[in-house]
Amino acid sequence: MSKIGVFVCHCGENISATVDCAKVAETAGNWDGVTFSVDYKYMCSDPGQSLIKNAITEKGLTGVVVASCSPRMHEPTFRKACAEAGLNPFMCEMANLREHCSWVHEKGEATTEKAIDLVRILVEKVKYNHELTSIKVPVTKTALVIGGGIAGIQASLDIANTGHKVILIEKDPSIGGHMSQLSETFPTLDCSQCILTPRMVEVAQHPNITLYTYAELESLEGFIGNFKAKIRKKSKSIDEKLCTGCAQCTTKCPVKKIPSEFNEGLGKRTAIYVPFPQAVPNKPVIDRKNCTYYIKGKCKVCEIVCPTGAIRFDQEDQIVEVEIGAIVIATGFTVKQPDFFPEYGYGKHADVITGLQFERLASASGPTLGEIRRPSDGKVPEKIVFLACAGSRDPAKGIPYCSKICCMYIAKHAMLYQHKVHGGKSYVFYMDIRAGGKQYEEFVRRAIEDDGVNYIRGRVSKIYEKNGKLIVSGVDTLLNAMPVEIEADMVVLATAGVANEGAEELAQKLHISYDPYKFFAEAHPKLKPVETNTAGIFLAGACQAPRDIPESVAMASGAAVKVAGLFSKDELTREPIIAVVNRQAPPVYSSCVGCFLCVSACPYQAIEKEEIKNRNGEVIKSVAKVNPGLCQGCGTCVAFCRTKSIDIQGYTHEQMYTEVMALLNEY
Amino acid sequence: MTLGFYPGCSLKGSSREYAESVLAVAKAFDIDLEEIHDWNCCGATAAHNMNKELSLALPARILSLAEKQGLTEIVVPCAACYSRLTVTKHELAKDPELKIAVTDANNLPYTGSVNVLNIIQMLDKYITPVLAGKVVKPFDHKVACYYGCLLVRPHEILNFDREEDPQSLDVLMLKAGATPIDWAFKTECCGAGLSVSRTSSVGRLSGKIIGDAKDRGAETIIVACPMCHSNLDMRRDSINEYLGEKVDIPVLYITQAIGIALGLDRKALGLQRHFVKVSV
Amino acid sequence: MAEFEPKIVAFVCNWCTYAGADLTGTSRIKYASNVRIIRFPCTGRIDYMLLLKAFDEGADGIIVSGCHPNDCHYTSGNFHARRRWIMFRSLCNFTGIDTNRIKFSWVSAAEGAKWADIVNATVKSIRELGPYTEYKKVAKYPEKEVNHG
Amino acid sequence: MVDLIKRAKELIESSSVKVVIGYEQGTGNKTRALFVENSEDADKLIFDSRCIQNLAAYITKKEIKEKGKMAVAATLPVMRSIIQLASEFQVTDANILVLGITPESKLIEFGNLAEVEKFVHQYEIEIDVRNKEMLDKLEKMTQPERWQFWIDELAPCFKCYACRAACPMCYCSRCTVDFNQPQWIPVPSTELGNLEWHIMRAIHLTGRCIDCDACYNACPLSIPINLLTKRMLLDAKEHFGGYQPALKGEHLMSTYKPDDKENFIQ
Repeated sequence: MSKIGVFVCHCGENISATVDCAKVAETAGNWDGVTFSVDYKYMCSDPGQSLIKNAITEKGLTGVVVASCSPRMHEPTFRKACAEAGLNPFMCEMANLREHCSWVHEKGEATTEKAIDLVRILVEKVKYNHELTSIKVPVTKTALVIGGGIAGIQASLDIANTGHKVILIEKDPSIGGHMSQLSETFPTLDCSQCILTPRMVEVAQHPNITLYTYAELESLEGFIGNFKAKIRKKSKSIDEKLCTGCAQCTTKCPVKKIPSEFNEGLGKRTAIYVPFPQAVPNKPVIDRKNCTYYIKGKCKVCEIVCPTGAIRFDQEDQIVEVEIGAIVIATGFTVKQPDFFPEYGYGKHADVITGLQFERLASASGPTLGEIRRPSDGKVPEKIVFLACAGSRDPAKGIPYCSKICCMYIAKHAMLYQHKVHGGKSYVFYMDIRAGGKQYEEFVRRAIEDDGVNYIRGRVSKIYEKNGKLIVSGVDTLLNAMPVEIEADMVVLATAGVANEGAEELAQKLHISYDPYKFFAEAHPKLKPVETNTAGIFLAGACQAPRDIPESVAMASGAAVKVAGLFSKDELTREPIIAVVNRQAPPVYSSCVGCFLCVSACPYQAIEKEEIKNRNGEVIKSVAKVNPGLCQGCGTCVAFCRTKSIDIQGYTHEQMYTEVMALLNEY
Repeated sequence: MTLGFYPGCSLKGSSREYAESVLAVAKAFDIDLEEIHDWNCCGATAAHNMNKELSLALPARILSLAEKQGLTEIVVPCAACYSRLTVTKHELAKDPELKIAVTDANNLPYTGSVNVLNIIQMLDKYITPVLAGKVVKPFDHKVACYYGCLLVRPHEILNFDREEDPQSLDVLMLKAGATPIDWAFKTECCGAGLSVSRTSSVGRLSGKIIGDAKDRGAETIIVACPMCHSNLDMRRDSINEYLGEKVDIPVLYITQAIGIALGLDRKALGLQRHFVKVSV
Repeated sequence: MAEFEPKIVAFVCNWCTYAGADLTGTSRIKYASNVRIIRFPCTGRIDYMLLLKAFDEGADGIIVSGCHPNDCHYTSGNFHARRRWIMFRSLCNFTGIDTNRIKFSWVSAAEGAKWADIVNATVKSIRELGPYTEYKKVAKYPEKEVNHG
Repeated sequence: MVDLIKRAKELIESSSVKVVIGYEQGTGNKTRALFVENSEDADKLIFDSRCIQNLAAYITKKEIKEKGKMAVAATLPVMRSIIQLASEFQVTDANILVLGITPESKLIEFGNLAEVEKFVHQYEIEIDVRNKEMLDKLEKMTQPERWQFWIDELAPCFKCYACRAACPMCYCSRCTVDFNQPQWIPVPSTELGNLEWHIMRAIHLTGRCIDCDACYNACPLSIPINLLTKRMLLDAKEHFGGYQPALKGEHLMSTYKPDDKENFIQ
């Protein structure tokens, strides 16, 4: 026989203003199985909790129902109180009288009636509660960081410096990401590579960091503290141990005209290549799609010239399996290319370039060695136009959001242009100037006031070529919407920052959610900006939304702290809300018939096959088994099982059935 | 074979030569164009600014009549008519209530089964495949294909060609032996809405179009819209005034250009009706 | 005669709709008091048999609500639930169960106002439909008379 | 079916299988299942248009499975059932040999289940005209009319569970109706209990039923309960593009597509 205590909270007047709390307590006191009921002003206060604890010890309660606020608010509080008084914490349930009743209904009998109903549901449920024990799981104190841009680099270093192991994987041959492509950085105009490359070297040399470049995540299974990842190390076609990075091969490779990814297509590279001189690791890879040997079966010049014999044409992709406890995703973003814009010529004008391409032109390590020369004929543009919001904030293009970084980098570009091309004229077409950030607005004003960049508020409808000039035809909305035409030598589009290709696929591998634009979703937009909805997986940088460098770094450090916090414990406790397949005495063993349809219904691959064997080791029966480590407790399998062989702790068949019955039947 | 034919007002008036050339080219390929009986105004320019239901009821009536006449596919050479008819089909397909209202207003059943072709689609579908064998006099000129605003927009409804830098006319003219030029004003506004009220604006807007075509060496401008044609041809004086020079590049309907390539009688194509003399 | 007060049971998931209803509370948005919420971990856990049981025991209307597609706390519980709802609802319809009495919705943790709207709209429509006497008639064993009132 | 008898004898005599499941003449004009365990019994095997019982219902039975490898004289619906059962891990190549009987009454022996699957996939599951008309008729009724139709139709059901016994997909060792903690479905055959039992059965068969009509044929009162599964079959087609039993298929109801379409969730 149950001995249940009902504790009705007034919550000051939050509940008692519309619900007759005394009546609720009195009514509950008359129900079967309720041995104690009381109402009190603040149940969550110390005296309130003592009231519960005393009742548990004095009345020998077997179950507790606290009728107060939302369990999402105080369930841990009251469960803890019960545990302190020696009652299994999972024998405590909460009826939500505040958020679901007193705050949303007027004072009156109906409201009190509802409160009574809500309490009764839980009183009946708690009769079927079982004592449960929290699940303890060990933590593997190694982190996986996906993406070696500035966010991934920062996160890796921060985690590694707390003394934990980090595995950093990067899909390209070198770490560095977009930041390594940038010329100078706003708002200080310090050289991007000068501040980044020391960090890259630090990553490579850090004893706690294992770096896999040219590598991608193949698959992930497991859960917080206990993930298993498969990493595909794409074949570099060289033996990294033998390669000294002498660059004989990259100098001699006869295939020299491949558009360089690092230079955004403005420069060329060879088939065996190091993406840029400061690359980490500074060892080449063979691009098999463009290598003559892989296409035609002969060449092997690199093999001939290599002094250490490091070339491995038959090297295969390697799958590395690692065990990790937490993941930081820092896969970054990409930008739309000019061919996305019909109004700007579908990419057919060579001198209409993206902001990222301009970075390469302005960079001292770029294809023009930092001189601003236009791609078509190498001339220094005398007139240059920058278009902000190319695609961004344009619902018709499917990109209604602001790409955030463009206002600032356009100001920087225009400034760099003015510094490098004396007497040159620069124009910026913009919708708004969004320069919220430390020293940002001042930076934009400097571009306008000191460097004489012409800012035109309006959009550009069309760019076309005429007599060797690019005619930029737009409107000036501050001049009464007058049409403006500028004959430019070069146009730079601040094309929208968008999610990487394959972001969706990666999200599915990781079981994390993403927004409609395929940026990864944070767990809470304000309070959990670096967490995902999957415990143990964190976000850093522009994979979550367009981010500038300071923000990416801040996020990365935030994610690193979350990882370090997780690694500070030797084991994690989880609520035992998990599914269980029943086991019975022989000869039945389990009512499960082993159809295993639940396996595909489970979002976590938590259901396995278990073979029940007799003494001779012969399989008598194959039944489903839930891996408690993987199960997250959604209960999808429970509702699906035809034989009702799976049940979920905390929300069992009996509990849920009883709740429905209790609610509707008259007592 | 027989196709339905909706000429609309322009083809009966200011652009009779368009109608003549469409019929002449169709005839050359044994296509019978059957005019929709008792057709009415498509409501272009005015109706959709005044009353949405009316602006849809007018084209819906035309489509209902075509259905009644047993036509499954109709050719609509005028770009404005084409736009109105297609938009109507789209609007009525997505809004069943509106469809009922419009059907009631017209007191004619409407199912939306009639396929509406603009002139380029019609040529593409029925003539391009057999064109090469019939060209007797390749249209060996540099041509600027001008699409105007209505033929390819709004893209999400018409789903025809690309809305910026369209290609379909260029491809057709290439097959007729011409050399289409790459130019910048293919879809620029000719000022059609101001054709009567503000001719000076037309001079400026159409002037830019003619100017660019001339600068890039076009010998002929090819159009597929009566409004475009009348602005670029009839308003040439205002255009020349804007340009400050006398430009005498003729403006031909696509069907006239193809007719010439086929060696059809110039008079049957209505070439004599233009303001700017057709010297090609 | 007093207005008919329908009994409505809401089957909601813990992470979105339950939290959304909490938000309705913290925002102090008022709604009809006819609804009683039963909390499930996920819409994927909601057994269709429980919906039938609710009608058996005298519910006049049912609300089933969870996270919007792609927002499931468990990634895909709501997708599974949606597929089941599609088939279950169709079967109910085929067997003559009044599907106007089962309201399915997505209410996120941020949609406090939507929750109030859903409840109010459901109460209103069930009030118009009246008590579910058809079901009640067969639900109770013959000796028990259904009393409504 | 001389071929069948001959082959059954060979299989039994060579001990390739322990039992051959087929049909024999029953009482009256009916046929019944025959379990051939010695070659003399094989002479009783018959096959004609009256042989409509779904023999796949036997292959999951403990008593049959214990005998060892079995061969089944399988018509198209039986073959479909076998494939579905195989996809649910209830039967494997190791314990079954399929002696297929084509819709043209030709005997084909299949080497393995993959071949059976290939054969089965040549034919789509189609609902016959008479039942389709019935479904249409029900569709046109109002909701209260449909309710009354089913209450009336199901009223005489006395829960003999012949439908369950005849159904190859109802192989669960514990059916939901036998579950009593809680008692999901009332035991007495009341209107409510009957309705719930048949709704539950239809849901459990959704995405699995191959439309063999065994349940209807087995019903002593000829209650058209097969209409429920037929409706589910059509709905599965309408909403999710339908299904075919497949050895490595995605099960209709334990999978989903993120873009599954509905029009009722607000």
